Amino acid sequence: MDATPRELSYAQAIQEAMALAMEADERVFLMGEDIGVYGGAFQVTGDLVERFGADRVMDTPISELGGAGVAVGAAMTGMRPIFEFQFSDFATLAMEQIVNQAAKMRYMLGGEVSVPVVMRFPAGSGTGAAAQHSQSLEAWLGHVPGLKVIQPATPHDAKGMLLAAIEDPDPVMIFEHKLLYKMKGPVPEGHYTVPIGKAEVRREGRDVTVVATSIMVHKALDAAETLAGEGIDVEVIDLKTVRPLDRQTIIESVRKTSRLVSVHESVKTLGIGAEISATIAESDAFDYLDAPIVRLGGAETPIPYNPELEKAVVPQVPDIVAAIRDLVSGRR
Amino acid sequence: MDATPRELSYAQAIQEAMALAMEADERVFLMGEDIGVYGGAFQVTGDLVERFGADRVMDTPISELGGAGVAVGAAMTGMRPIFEFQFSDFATLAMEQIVNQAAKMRYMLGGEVSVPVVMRFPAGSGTGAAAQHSQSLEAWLGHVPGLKVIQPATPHDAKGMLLAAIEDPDPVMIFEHKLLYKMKGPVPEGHYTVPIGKAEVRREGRDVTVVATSIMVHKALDAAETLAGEGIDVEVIDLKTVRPLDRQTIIESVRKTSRLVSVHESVKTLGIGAEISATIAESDAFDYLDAPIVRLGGAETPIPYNPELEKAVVPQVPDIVAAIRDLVSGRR
Amino acid sequence: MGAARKRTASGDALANLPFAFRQYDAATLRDVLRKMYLIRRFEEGAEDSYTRGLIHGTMHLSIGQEASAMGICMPLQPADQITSTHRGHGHCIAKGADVKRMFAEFFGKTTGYCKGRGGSMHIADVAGGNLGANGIVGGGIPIAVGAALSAKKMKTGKVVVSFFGDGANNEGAFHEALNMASVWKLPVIFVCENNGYGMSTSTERSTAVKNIADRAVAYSMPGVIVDGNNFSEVAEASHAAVERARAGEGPTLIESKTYRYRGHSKSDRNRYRTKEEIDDWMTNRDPILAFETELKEFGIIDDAGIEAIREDVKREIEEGIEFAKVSPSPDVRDVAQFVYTEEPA
Amino acid sequence: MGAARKRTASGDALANLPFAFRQYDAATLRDVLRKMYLIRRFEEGAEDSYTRGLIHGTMHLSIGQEASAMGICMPLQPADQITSTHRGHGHCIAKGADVKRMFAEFFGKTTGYCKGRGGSMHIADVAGGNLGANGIVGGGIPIAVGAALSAKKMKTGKVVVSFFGDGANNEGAFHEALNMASVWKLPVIFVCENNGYGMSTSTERSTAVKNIADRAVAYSMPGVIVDGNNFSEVAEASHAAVERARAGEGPTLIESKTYRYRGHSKSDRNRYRTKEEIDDWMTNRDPILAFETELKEFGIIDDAGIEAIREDVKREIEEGIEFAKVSPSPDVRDVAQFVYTEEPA
Ligand SMILES: Cc1ncc(C[n+]2csc(CCOP(=O)(O)OP(=O)(O)O)c2C)c(N)n1
Ligand SMILES: Cc1ncc(C[n+]2csc(CCOP(=O)(O)OP(=O)(O)O)c2C)c(N)n1
Ligand SMILES: [Mg+2]
Ligand SMILES: [Mg+2]
Repeated sequence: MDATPRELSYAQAIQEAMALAMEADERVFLMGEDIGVYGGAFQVTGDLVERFGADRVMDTPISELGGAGVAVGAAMTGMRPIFEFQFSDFATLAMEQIVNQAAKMRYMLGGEVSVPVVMRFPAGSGTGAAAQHSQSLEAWLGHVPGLKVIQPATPHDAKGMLLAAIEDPDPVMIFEHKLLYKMKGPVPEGHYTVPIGKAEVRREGRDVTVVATSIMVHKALDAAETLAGEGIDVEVIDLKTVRPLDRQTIIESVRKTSRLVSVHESVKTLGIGAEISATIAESDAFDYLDAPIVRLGGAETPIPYNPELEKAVVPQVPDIVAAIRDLVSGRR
Repeated sequence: MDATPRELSYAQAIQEAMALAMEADERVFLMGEDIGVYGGAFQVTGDLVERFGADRVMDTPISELGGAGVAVGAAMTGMRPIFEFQFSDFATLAMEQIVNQAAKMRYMLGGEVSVPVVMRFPAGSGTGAAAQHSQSLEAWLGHVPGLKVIQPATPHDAKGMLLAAIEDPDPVMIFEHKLLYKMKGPVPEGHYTVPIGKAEVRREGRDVTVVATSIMVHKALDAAETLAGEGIDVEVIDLKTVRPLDRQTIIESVRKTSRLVSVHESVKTLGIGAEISATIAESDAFDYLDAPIVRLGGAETPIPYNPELEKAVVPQVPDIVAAIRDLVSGRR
Repeated sequence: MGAARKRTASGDALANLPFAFRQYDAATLRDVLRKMYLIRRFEEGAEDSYTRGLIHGTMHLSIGQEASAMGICMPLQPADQITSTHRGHGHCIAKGADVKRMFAEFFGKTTGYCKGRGGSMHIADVAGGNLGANGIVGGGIPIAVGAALSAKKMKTGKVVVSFFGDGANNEGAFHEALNMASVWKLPVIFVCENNGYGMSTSTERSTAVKNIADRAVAYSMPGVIVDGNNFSEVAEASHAAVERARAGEGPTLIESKTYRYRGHSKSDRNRYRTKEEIDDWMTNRDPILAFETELKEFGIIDDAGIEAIREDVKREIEEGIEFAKVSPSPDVRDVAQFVYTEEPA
Repeated sequence: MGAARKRTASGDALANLPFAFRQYDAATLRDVLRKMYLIRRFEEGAEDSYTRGLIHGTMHLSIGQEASAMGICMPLQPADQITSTHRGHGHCIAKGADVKRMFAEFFGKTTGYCKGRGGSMHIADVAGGNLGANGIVGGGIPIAVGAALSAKKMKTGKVVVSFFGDGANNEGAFHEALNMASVWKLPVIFVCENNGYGMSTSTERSTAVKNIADRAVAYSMPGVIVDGNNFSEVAEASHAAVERARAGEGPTLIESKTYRYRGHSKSDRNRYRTKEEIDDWMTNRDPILAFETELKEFGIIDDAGIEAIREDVKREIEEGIEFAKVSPSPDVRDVAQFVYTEEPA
């Protein structure tokens, strides 16, 4: 039943998911800054306004708080808005509506409403856009009950998880790494979903488990390739979802490999890696551990403008290789 | 040289620190909603407006984003504002100014400015104020390089750490648990500081280390008292600072006790406890661990209104006692 | 409400009557009085229950502002929606909620509108069109605009009212929401209940314009000022705004000038206003008293009729409190219910 | 700037002259032209360097808006302060920055104003009174109000200018900041450079009023509209606003209507406006051309003088780029420098 292999970019995959959802469900519509004729800052909405019209691909004023609130209100009253932040950094302006309203409304109202809003956050560094346009803030939202928070790493998952998000009755926050937008990969035609809350073993291995998020999945796979040449067999888990966290998949892997490394781009302190370490350290898998749990994450700095500095503050393939090598060789 | 023992409430201790700083330094002033004649929602500023006038105890309009931004701008240009959020939940409205501006300004401008702003956040549940007035959001700000984030647990530390914060050249965020405001304790007269970034062993013990934050320090000490009767010797560390984290004090303690429990009120997933677990799991102390690392934290729910439910979603003394007992007895 | 029928009377006599007395029949007008009493007695009952320790937390009473809530809700159909504020009991009752379930909510019971999860600050009645009070000043304003966007997209013909206070008008959310509502010509009515203070801070000290309604020009929408303690004036403005909204002509900003008798919340020392000011409003400008006087003047009710209403309301309040008392509390094991729509297995 | 001296001329002739020609002497006026060229050539140089891969990231060019930046900064003293935007190169130069250090910043070098940490979007010159461009639309507005609060509290006599775009006027930060500035009568001037679009979104589609300045009434401050491509008009409005601010009379909102020639940033397909529209502005309303024409008309400069300025500016730009090229890059080991004021040991 699978369609012929077909490659789309990550951005195209998202666009296709939105188009399919809008075709299938009149309640679905898009809101965001410059998502219409401009096509979105990263050309994710592209030409959708031409297909669906300005009523369903709505340019908003530059009003993140109000815009997010409008999306929340529309979602509470029967619509299924997909709200695009131009950069995830601007979520800082809308945390009130995301955290106090969208995440808690159903609970505060005793189950009398659902808030089926999807919010999309282009995130991450690597574009030379400096400290206010390069942040990775998924850990914040992962800390908030009532939200679901996902980070698809491939075009396939971007489409499938976005479709799952749109169909989800609760607010789903999607962090999309900007450097992934142009990455191509096989994407089935038509409708399919990839479940929210399920991690995936991208590469099986015996010696060490690497749990990676978003763009780091690819870097971890690259590192695993290198290390395979050295006889180190790395298992790579693509976390996919920050909340609810698929603890079971990680625990099972660590039971097998006895070693754990996590890697993400967001700042290390209080990042997803901390939660992964803590999950294992409090689980039965603790007893299987042969070595300390290593975390790789963003440096404890804002993202600098200078390109060399910018690269230095996020984990790169050689950093991952070195960390795993040290761990497996007992140097850690 | 220490003054005669004298008891003040936590709120009075904060007020005294602000008064001392305003007397000593003309640049220090207060901004916030209803901090003047009303005395602040929790009566922390109390009658300061009568002593210092409305120019130095400034009531702002209900404009958290703008107000925080004004404080940031004033701090960048020579003043030393102390900005009170009425509830920490409203920080959601000002994350832009806190995170994109205050935290990063010095870095983005290559060291050409400092932002000596202090922001105060009455936090936590237990007052029946429901989901939008009861959050504990310190983990978010702890994730942000450029900020310092503190949680004094006693009147003594509230005064001393606030004075340290006011003198600090960088932005310091203070989370004050609302249920602590009326708690009394010895507070020296006059000026003194308690260092930001230093945890304190509040109770020495051999069997297990408990790292607690804010109000949980007192609950942990209560639990330790109970457990002492059962022959379990608990070491209680008051973390005091979320960023920069005093990892050394925790590591040293765990080297000694071989067991670790963390306890905080904020939601468990991606809370401070995760960072504490991860810190030990990646450190040399890992090798000293005799048992999994246990975390106690807030439930994965918004804070409910009903008082029984409200109590159920944050760790209480019996929860701490039970967790430690299980851990020490090997049932975990 | 909504079920207003025109009174029959000769054209001339009618023209001199206040709007409400032209617009509504006697039964409707008596029901308005009853509801204004219901709001006041509800809040007094809640206050009393709070003092007795039956309700915890805090609450914000709208005593003195009843005409505003009632007047605004008059032209609303049951399917129309409102967003409300921390001071939202009156809005909730005016929109048609049952005081039983409101008390039950305040008592933290499963029979409450929010099943004990929300309390006073989140009182709602979604089925009745109240999308909820809000603990965040200004938080409900963009949500109302979103609801109005739904109405427009789904062509339901609904209008949405967003209540907020004078203090809220200095929040960025107010600005952003009003701008979008106007640009998109949405069926929403912004109702600023200006009671002179945001907590302790007077509008003079917080707001750079004299009237909140003066800000309407910044959004190219009508800005209407009404005496919020005059039911008829409020209702008239609301009817006009609702008509405009239903006709697809876009939003209106109504500023309803009123006053709250009680402190801001249960922890207010009332230092920012004088006893004289409070007394003046209570004695000379009480919205219920004023409406009663008018009703009597136009022969719609007599003292006995008023007494009967009061008795009836008293009984309803007592029953409501009793209902709340005997209702069950939620099971602590269900604390995670309603976090998500699909509960984890 | 600031060092403006009145020209000497007979009263009558003066009265008919545009403001700038009454206000400034010939040398100052020639320097204004030089600076407008400096801004334009700086941006062309930056654009060219970007195309050659010498600058990475993105940038927002203000080509076409030079008169606005220059006019506003004329009455400012070196100690006065500005906050700027993502489109902030012109503001930075107009406030007195050295293009060498600006280029160096764009090239990510330690000699840059931000030591390579900030780039175009955070270009600043704190010593020269530029508190920085800002990557957050509207982010600098409350900061400017805070700087003005400092000025008032410390009685420095400084005024602060906050530049922002038309798009920013729909942010909550705009609303909150203008309200506070007015309530507290702070010495701040809000300058909205309305170039017709926030990225691709025209003011008509985003903003519920015709003129941004119409929103000034919502904050009880003067709202002034000027042709932002007419240096003299801009300068005149700025002088008045600065005087008002220094006199303690509070803020002013100036709307400077202008146009940007280039796309929003380096990734703009320009689909939201026509080539004709762009051409019209470039050919018929260019601010530098218009100013040159006036200067010649009033005999302040001739073609040779203009040519000399152009050559001089060209040389300064070339030197600036060269300086940037040969400057050292930061050491990667210093990446954590400047996160805190006191570096961890
Ligand atoms: C965003 C936010 N800021 C502050 C508060 C605290 N607070 C609750 S009500 C209130 C005053 C609101 O004034 P107004 O809007 O005039 O409403 P009123 O209480 O007068 O009905 C304040 C400051 C809040 N709940 N939310
Ligand atoms: C808070 C925020 N939202 C969105 C953006 C993305 N963005 C950058 S510039 C811009 C347009 C700004 O328009 P305007 O204020 O008119 O300034 P102009 O670019 O026209 O100079 C947008 C949407 C941003 N940087 N910050
Ligand atoms: Mg009010
Ligand atoms: Mg613009």
